[in-house]
Amino acid sequence: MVKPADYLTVTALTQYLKAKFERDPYLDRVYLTGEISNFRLRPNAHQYFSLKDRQAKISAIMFKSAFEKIKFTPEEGMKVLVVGRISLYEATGNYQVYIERMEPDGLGALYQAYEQLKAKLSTEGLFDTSKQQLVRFPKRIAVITSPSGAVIRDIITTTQRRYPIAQLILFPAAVQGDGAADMLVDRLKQVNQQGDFDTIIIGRGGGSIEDLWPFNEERVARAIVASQIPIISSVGHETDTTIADLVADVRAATPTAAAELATPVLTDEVLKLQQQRLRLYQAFSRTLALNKKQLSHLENSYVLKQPQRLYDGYLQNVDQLKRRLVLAQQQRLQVSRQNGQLLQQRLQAQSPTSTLQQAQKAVNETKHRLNRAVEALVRDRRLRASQAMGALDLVSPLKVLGRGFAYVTGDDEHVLRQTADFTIDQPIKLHVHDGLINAHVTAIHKGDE
Amino acid sequence: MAEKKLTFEENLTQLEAIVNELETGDVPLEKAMTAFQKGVKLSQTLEETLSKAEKTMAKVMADNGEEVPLDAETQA
Amino acid sequence: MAEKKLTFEENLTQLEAIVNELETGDVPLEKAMTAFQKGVKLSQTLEETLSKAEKTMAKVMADNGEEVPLDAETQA
Amino acid sequence: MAEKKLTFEENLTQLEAIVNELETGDVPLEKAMTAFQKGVKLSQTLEETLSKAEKTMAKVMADNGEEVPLDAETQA
Amino acid sequence: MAEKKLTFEENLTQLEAIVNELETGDVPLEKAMTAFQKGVKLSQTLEETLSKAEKTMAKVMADNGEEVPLDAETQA
Amino acid sequence: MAEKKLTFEENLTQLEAIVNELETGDVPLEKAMTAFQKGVKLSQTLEETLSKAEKTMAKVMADNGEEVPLDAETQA
Amino acid sequence: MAEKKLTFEENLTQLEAIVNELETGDVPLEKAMTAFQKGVKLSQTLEETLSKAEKTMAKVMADNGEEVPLDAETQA
Repeated sequence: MVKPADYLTVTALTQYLKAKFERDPYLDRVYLTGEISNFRLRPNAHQYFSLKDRQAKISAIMFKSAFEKIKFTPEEGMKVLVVGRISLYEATGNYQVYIERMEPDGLGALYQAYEQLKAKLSTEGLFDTSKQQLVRFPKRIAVITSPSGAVIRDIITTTQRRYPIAQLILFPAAVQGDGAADMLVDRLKQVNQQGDFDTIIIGRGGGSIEDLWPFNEERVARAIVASQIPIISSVGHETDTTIADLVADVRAATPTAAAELATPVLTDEVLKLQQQRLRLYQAFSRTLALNKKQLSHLENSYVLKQPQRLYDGYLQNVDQLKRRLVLAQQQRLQVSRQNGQLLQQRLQAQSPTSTLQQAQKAVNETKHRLNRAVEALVRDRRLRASQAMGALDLVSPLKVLGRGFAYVTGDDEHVLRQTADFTIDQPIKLHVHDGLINAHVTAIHKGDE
Repeated sequence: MAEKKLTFEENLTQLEAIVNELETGDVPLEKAMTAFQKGVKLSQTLEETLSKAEKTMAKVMADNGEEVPLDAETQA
Repeated sequence: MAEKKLTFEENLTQLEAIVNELETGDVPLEKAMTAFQKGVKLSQTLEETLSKAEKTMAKVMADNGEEVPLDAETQA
Repeated sequence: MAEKKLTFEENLTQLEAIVNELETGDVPLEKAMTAFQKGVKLSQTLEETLSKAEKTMAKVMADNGEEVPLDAETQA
Repeated sequence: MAEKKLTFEENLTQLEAIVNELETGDVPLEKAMTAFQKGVKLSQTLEETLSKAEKTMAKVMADNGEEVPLDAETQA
Repeated sequence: MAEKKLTFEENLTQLEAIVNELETGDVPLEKAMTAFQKGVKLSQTLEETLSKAEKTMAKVMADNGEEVPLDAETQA
Repeated sequence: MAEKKLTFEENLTQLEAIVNELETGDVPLEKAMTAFQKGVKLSQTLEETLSKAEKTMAKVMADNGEEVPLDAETQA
């Protein structure tokens, strides 16, 4: 008996089965062909659908990253070639194909060729060659396309609406089928040889990849690159990208867009020119106004309007200095005069006049005293002398003579007192009170005798 | 003058340059004056060029190398 | 004189320098007088230049015809 | 004389110096007299310079034409 | 004489010295006389110097014209 | 003589000394006479000196002229 | 003689001495005579001296001018 523990879980079995798928080298890369079934486009998401043929059906998943790379829109019933791997989704137990690449079945060879050429040209750097600038105001535009159909009509209509002064020249060309590529190349060369065109529009309407194929030819691509005239390409619908579109200077989604790219709108341009003139006026007016304002700001400065303010202060200074000068000098003179007058007064007070008067008085007094002193002195002396002389007179021995006496002297005035003093014949003198008498001794008589 | 030899686009470019320069406001007065005069002249000339140009009919390059009018139907 | 060769802006800058210098008040009298005279002359020159420019503009506008000058003057 | 080459400010400074010196009262009389006379001369020179400046200015303004002088006189 | 070369202040100082000496009263007559004479002479010299200075000032003011002298005298 | 070199005061002092001596009365007559004569001579000298001084003063005042002396006398 | 060298006062004193001697009465005539004679002589001398002095005084005073001599004579 099998024990319950020996039973496999669903998960274990599923994991086992998944491992089998994963490890199988054939299922890792499968090239599968079939019709698309149950497709409903889920924008910007992973896509889930089925692939089937008459007998079988397989679930398919295409992740967002892979789906974004495909160049066509899948449709119900469309036969496709896919590359992918087979694996198992554990949650549902379904096995499915994980599609990496998908392309419509039957076009595969062209597609391959397209991819190969694109890779080659890309390696050459043709897509990176600098694009020529479109002429903004083309005079002549060459349109290389089919003379019939909507393309040329759209271009003509759009150009006439926008820029009717441009000359459109249609260079009719087959745009599909054998020989179309050669014709396109010839036309491109022709336009370039003619040389008097500003812009080339090359293109055709939408169609299958086979229809568009001439525009994927290398010759055409090289002719476009070689063109000296800027080229706008508009091939097929917006989703179709041809080599021509890649190498053209500008790609337009539609012929109308191509014409719009090729031409400006004439009325707009005229308006723009007028606007520019207006802007010129305005800009220059502003410049003038600004300069005027700056100038008038400067001119309004008081130093230009009231320049006297530049020296007003000076006027006052000078005036004040003048006043101070005069005042200082006057005070100076006044002080000097006062000093001088004061000294003069003091000098006058010291005038020697009074000194002189005093001196005069002193001299007079002294002189007076001198006189008086001398007089007194002389008087005194006279008094004394008079007294002495008076006294002498009183005691004068001559007074005895007055009474009749005389005394005798010899020649020598010596008084002769006694007889013995006399000699005979001796001359003698008799002194009387009033004179002198000369005599001779005639006899001598001694008294006792 | 040299101006006459310039293309419409070159003239237009000059005009645009002049307008831009003047609009910066940094242009010295005399230079601005000259630029202004030149700019006005250019804009007049260019406008005349555009408005005097004749309308054209689309043509087709015939096999013989001649440009012939397209049939009216195509142009309509 | 050399002045005629100076641009409007150079003259304006000179005038500005003179006005600024005078406004500081530190300029010696004689120098201030000379500066003042030069300043007045400069402002005359500048006004002439401006009025010439305005006339030129008016003339250009008149030649051109339209409403533009009115606009411009309103903004001036 | 050398005085004519001196600037207004130099003369003013000299006059100030003289006045200040005189105001100290320490200047000997004869020297004070000389200084005073020089001071008077200086003040005359200064006044002449100022009145010349005034005339120059008036002339400059008159030459300048209309509005400025009127303005100036009204404000003066 | 040498006196003429002396300044007003020197003369004033001399006069003061003389007056001071005289005021002490100790001066001998002859010396006092001499001193007094010299003093009188000095005061004449001073007077002359002052009156010359005053005349000069009056003249300067008269030449100068205006109210200043009057002012000054009122203030003096 | 040596006398001439003596000052007024010295002479006066001498004179006074003579007078004083004479006034004592003790002076011998002859000496007194001599002294007297000398005294007289001295007093003459003194008077001469004085009269010379007075003349000088008169002259000084006359020379000094009008106003100063008047001023001075009024104030003296 | 020695007398001449004597002063007036010495002479006077001698005279007085003679007078005194004589007044005693004890002097022999002869001596008295001599003394007296001497006295007379002395008094002559004195008189001379005095009168010379008086003349001198009178003359001096007369020369000098004034009232003094009259006074003196009145008093003499």
